[in-house]
Amino acid sequence: MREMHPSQTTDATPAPLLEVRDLRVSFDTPHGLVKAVGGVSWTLSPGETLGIIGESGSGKSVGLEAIMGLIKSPPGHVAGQVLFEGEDVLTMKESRRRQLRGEKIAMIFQDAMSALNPALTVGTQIAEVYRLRRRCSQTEAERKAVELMDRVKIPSAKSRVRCYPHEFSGGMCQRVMIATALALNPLILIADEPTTALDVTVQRQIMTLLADLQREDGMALVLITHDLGLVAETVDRAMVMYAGRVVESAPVSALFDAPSHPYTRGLIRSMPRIDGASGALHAIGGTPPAAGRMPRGCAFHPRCTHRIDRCRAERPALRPVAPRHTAACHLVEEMTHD
Amino acid sequence: MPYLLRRFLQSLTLLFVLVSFVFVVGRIIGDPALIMLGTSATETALDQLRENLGLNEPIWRQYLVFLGDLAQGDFGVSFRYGFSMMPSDALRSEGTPVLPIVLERLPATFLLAGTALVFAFALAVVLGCLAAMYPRSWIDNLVNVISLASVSVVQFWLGLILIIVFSVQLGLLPTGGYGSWQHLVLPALTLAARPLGRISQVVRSAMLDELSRPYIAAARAKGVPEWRVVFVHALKNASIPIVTITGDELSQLLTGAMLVETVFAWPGVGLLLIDSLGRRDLPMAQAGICVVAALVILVNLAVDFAYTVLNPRIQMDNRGGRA
Amino acid sequence: MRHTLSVLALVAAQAGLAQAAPEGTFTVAVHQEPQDLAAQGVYKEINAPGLRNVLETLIATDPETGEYIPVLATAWERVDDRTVRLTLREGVTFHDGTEMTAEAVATNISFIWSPDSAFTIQEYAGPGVITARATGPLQVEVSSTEPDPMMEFRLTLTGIASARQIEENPAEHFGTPIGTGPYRFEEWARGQYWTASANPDWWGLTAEDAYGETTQQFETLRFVFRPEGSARNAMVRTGEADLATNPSPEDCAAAEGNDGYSCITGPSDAYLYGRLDQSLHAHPALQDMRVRKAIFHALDYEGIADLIGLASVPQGQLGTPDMLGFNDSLSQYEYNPDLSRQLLDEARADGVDVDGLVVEVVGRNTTPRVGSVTEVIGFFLEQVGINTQINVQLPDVFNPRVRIKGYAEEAPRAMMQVHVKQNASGEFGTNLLGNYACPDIDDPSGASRSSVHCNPEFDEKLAKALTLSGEERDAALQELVGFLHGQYPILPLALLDKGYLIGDGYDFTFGVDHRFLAVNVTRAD
Amino acid sequence: MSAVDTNTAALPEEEHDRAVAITWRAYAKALLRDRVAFVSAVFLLLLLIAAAGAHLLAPYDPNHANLGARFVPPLGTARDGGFHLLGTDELGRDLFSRLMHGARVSMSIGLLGALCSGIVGITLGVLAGFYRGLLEDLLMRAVDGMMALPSLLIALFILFVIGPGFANLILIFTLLHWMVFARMARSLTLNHQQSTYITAARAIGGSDRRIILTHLLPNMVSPLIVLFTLEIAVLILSEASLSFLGFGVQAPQSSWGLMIARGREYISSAWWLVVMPGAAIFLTALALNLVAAWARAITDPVQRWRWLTPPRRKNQPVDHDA
Repeated sequence: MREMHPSQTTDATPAPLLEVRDLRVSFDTPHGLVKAVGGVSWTLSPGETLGIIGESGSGKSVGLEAIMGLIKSPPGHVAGQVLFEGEDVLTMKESRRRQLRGEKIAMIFQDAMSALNPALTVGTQIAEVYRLRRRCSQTEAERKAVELMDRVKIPSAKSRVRCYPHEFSGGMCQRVMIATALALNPLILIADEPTTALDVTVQRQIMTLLADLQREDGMALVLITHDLGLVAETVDRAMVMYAGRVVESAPVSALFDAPSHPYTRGLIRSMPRIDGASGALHAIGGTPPAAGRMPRGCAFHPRCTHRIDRCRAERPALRPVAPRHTAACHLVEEMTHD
Repeated sequence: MPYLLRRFLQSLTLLFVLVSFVFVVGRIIGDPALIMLGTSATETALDQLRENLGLNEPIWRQYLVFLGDLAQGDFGVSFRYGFSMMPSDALRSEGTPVLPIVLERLPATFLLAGTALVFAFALAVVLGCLAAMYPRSWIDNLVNVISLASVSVVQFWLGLILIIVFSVQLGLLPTGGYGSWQHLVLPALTLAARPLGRISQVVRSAMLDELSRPYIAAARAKGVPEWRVVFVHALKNASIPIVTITGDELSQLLTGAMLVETVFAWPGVGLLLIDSLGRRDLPMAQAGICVVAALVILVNLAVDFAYTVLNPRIQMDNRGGRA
Repeated sequence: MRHTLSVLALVAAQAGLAQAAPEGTFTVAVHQEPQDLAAQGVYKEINAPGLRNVLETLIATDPETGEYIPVLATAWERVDDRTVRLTLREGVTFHDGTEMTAEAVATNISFIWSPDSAFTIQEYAGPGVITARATGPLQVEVSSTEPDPMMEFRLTLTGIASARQIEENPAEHFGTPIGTGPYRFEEWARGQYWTASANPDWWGLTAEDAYGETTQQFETLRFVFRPEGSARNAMVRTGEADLATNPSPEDCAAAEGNDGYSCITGPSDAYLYGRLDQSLHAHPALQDMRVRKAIFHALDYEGIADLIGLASVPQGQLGTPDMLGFNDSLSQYEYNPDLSRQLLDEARADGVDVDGLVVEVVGRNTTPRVGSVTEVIGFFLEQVGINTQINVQLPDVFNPRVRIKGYAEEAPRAMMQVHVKQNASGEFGTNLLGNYACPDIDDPSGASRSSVHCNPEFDEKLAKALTLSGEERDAALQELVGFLHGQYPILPLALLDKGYLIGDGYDFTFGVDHRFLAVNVTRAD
Repeated sequence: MSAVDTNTAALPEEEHDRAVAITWRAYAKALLRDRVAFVSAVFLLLLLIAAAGAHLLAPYDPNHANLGARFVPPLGTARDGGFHLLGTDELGRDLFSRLMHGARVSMSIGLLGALCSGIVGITLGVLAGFYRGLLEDLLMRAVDGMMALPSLLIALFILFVIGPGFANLILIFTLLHWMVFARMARSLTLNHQQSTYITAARAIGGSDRRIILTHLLPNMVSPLIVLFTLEIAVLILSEASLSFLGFGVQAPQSSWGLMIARGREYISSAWWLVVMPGAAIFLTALALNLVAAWARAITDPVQRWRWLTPPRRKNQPVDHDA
């Protein structure tokens, strides 16, 4: 068992565990090159919980897949730097990167049911990497699987370790996924919309489980979601993405109290209030741009209620709004004081 | 298992239909006496043969007798196999039961078809997987070329070309015959070409399908080595279409073996069948066809059994017919 | 190409030498699988190539002198014009251990020649029915119901097998030959090969007058069936086989410039003919001499011989100059399409239905290159304005059609049977009887059962000639051959040479009876 | 979810609509752009011309034997000065001319066989899909059953009984290949029957016949043409096999398969007699397969955008800041 990390305080600025610098991802398509992620930078400290928020197609998943080295080239092209403990993940050998995966960084996926191999038993899948890396026997691997299943609170693990995924419910599958991710005690767990496909009650259970596990192991968690509610409850710091770029980044309280980008605002306003306060839900007008049909200037301008002429011509850079709070809007000053 | 039971009964029905078809074609469309003696036989000889074969009985009774004999493994006797006399003369003697002769030839056909299939299957899986791993690479193009070529080439011609190159020109391998492993190489290669192309194509597309599924990304994300991702995770899930096409190809192989055996003088059922067709040996031809067709039906059945083993998700009772 | 003429071995010298133990396997690639291995099939090499190594005859023909030489019989004499008396060799045993007694031999002869057996050997049946009886422990009398000057010849065709098998297990007689020869039958793997192993008890190992070049036996003789000419060729080239039958002329030519194997050729007793329907049930146009003559002059015989390869153009008759009855004054029909056209025009002018005539050129598919030959004959006939139809048929379809009982059902018929025939008798007698004598419908198994020609006057003369012998016989047969030449009944297409491809490790001489005999194979030094 | 899918899945959707209006000109342009398919199509066209006009175009009479010019190798000149592109056979006949005439037989068997089995199969399949019920049930059972049988074997047996020959071959092929068409026609009918335009046609009181002929069939043409093309290839190969075994076309009529069978005798001395007709079969079947693959791709609404839009140039530099 790895040593527990001391819990993070806002004052401390420890060396980042993961640092992403100007990450760009694009794909060859028959329509030409399509940019999915365009210059994203962020850091993750040990034990921290980072939320990445955005609609589907905003590049949040692709960015994380790039970090994991899961983007195939061709057709994909990845540029920039991803430093894990100071080492660039993007340029390292595939074998080294594979070692990183599972061992240091693990990932769980949105639809656990389809992210589990239907042809292998859950036990095999949970302990697969453990068995490969630790070179242990079949029986030991199974014992490990049962242990992990117990940890993610799958009832009667021993008898179900040889079941196939289709014999599990959605929530249980997600637990299996999590158990799989935990097999090698990773430092970072990336959860890509871990609860989207689940019922509301099950969602809560899974999130609680993740929070518990994070507390126990002290691992850093990157939570990708379009569910602001989830972010509000779970994360330390949140990053909002739109059309492949970060539009706002802030500690979660700051983000909700003082959203500085019109898109963030829109998102927050379209969120049903947990306190049940009445008021109409405000949807953001229009649809996100299709990849490859990126508007000039600020990608959000066609949908922005605050847009000015400059938004059409010039893409805004991320600018600090407050300590550890940045936003990419030409009107960021006005927005903050709005 | 009701599904498998149903499939079994279906196969039996098919076999029954086939046997009836053989009867209809042999007895009603054709005149067995005429087939066996040739168009220039005399009426007396024809009459004698008809009498001997019971062809003067009403047709329904002939049919029952035919079915009854078949049920006992009696496909009739051959007046051609091992007789130097004219058939009409040979009728005076007893003739050779045909079924044992056909069965005697089966191992050779199995050896040929089995070798070809194992070779084609192993290579096709590797090639197909590689092609799926590296789409649009040279190996992907190779698989494409092989699979297109394999459905465009005439098998027996390929065999002849191999003979020209490897036997006549290079003198490396025997031109035909049966015995050592050298004899097996060329016919097996010839026979393997088609299944190689077809199976590798299916492996490729099935694997492409599987490799784009979320569980593959998940497996990669958790650090499973790529070879394991492809050959364990994806391949296991792609096995259903692969088994299906392999079953189909095995059926094809059994018939394809007929031509290949002819080209390479390989003493299997196919060679016997072609031979007996040439000698107008109706009982032998019937037995050969029934045995090969029964094998094909059996293979199809075996493929269905294989499904239940291969994929835990398959609910056999809800599954429709295979494509 | 090595032209090898067979030489009688100096066996006497060899007999004195110590016997080396049989060793090695000698593999022969033969062009077809036997239909059976019955003793009657010994009469024709193509029935079952190699069978003569297992089954022997009573007497044989020396290929060089044309004289009869002893095999299982040591002496023979004429009792009268219907009967020959033979003295059998002493101490000969069949491969099943039974003794070759006079009874056993008599049983064989009667069995094989009985019309009831209806064996294909009936094509060499004489004017009468042949039977035999034992007249002493080692003495057999063979007699025919009619005078038969060719009786000795017929005995050279008759394979002698175990009488016990014929009597007790006749069915096995067809698949498991039990003879007296230098090799005993081992196994017949259908579709693949048949094998025989050295017979340590062969009489020839000790007899002074045994046939063959050597008494050194191979441990195993193996006859592999390879219908593909190129396959047989490749087998010899690669050493897979030591000898291959029926090489193509191209194979032989290629062998010349090649190390490792060579081609041995020599004249054979086989010829290719085109037997034209012309009397019995024939199309009326073919009954007109001019039409037949037109057909005869329409063919380029040299081209055909060249096409077949290992063949030569005949001299206007179905035999070679060394045969009794050969008419040297004849020459081959001239290739003259203009003459043919002119003849046909004349016939047309006389109202002969030339344009309604469709000549069916039919070959048997076991005949080498028959597809090409029939096609080119069809082409030549079309060139002079005769309609043709080409057909290559399997023996089972073809054979019944060339027997007279098949003729009537197709009348009026206009068939040209393209066919290879062998004449081992060394004379024209059987040849004329089998091909030209008026067919007798009532005797479908008779000698002339496949004749196309019918002329009572000719038959009478032939019958008389067949009773003669020596010079008289020669003269009478010559006259008949000359007469037939002007009748245009059967086209002599080609005289076929015999060839073998043989690996360099061996020498082979053509032995008695034009057969492949392992005793004629010697190891080259 | 894989990255590529998430990011491009949305694209073809829009293109579908655009592609509906694709004209023949667009197809022609797409064909010109796909070099392989284009070459195949040109080859097939030339082959058809050669087969149809063999008697006019062939340099020699295919049956004219010339024993003085036997076994002239490809590109060789006979002693009499005649040039032979693909050489001559054992009778001195020009192989190229024989191939052209053989093409006529092989191609017409392929075309006629596919046409006959197509007509039978499509009729049955459409009726089954349209009226459903017992007819469909029985038909589909028959289809399943027949597909499970070894067709070449059955063909051999029937030909053995009824005798070989051109007409019998067509008959056999119809008998043994209609199922493929029936199966596809039925499933296409089922698909289309649920579409609005059929419902609309029904609503305005169109007769069954009218609906089938004017609404259903025209919408099924492209996949059926693809299948038809593939079947021609299959039948040409089957014919070759049957002729090779002696149960197909009979001499003096000649097909490619029969030519191989004959050339087999001279395989060690005149390889071209086996190689050339076999290569003709191979190239023809290959071309048919390639054209079919192209046609299938281009008429498939999910795939065709790929073919109808110009491809990105190779090695185009990736510019992330564009």
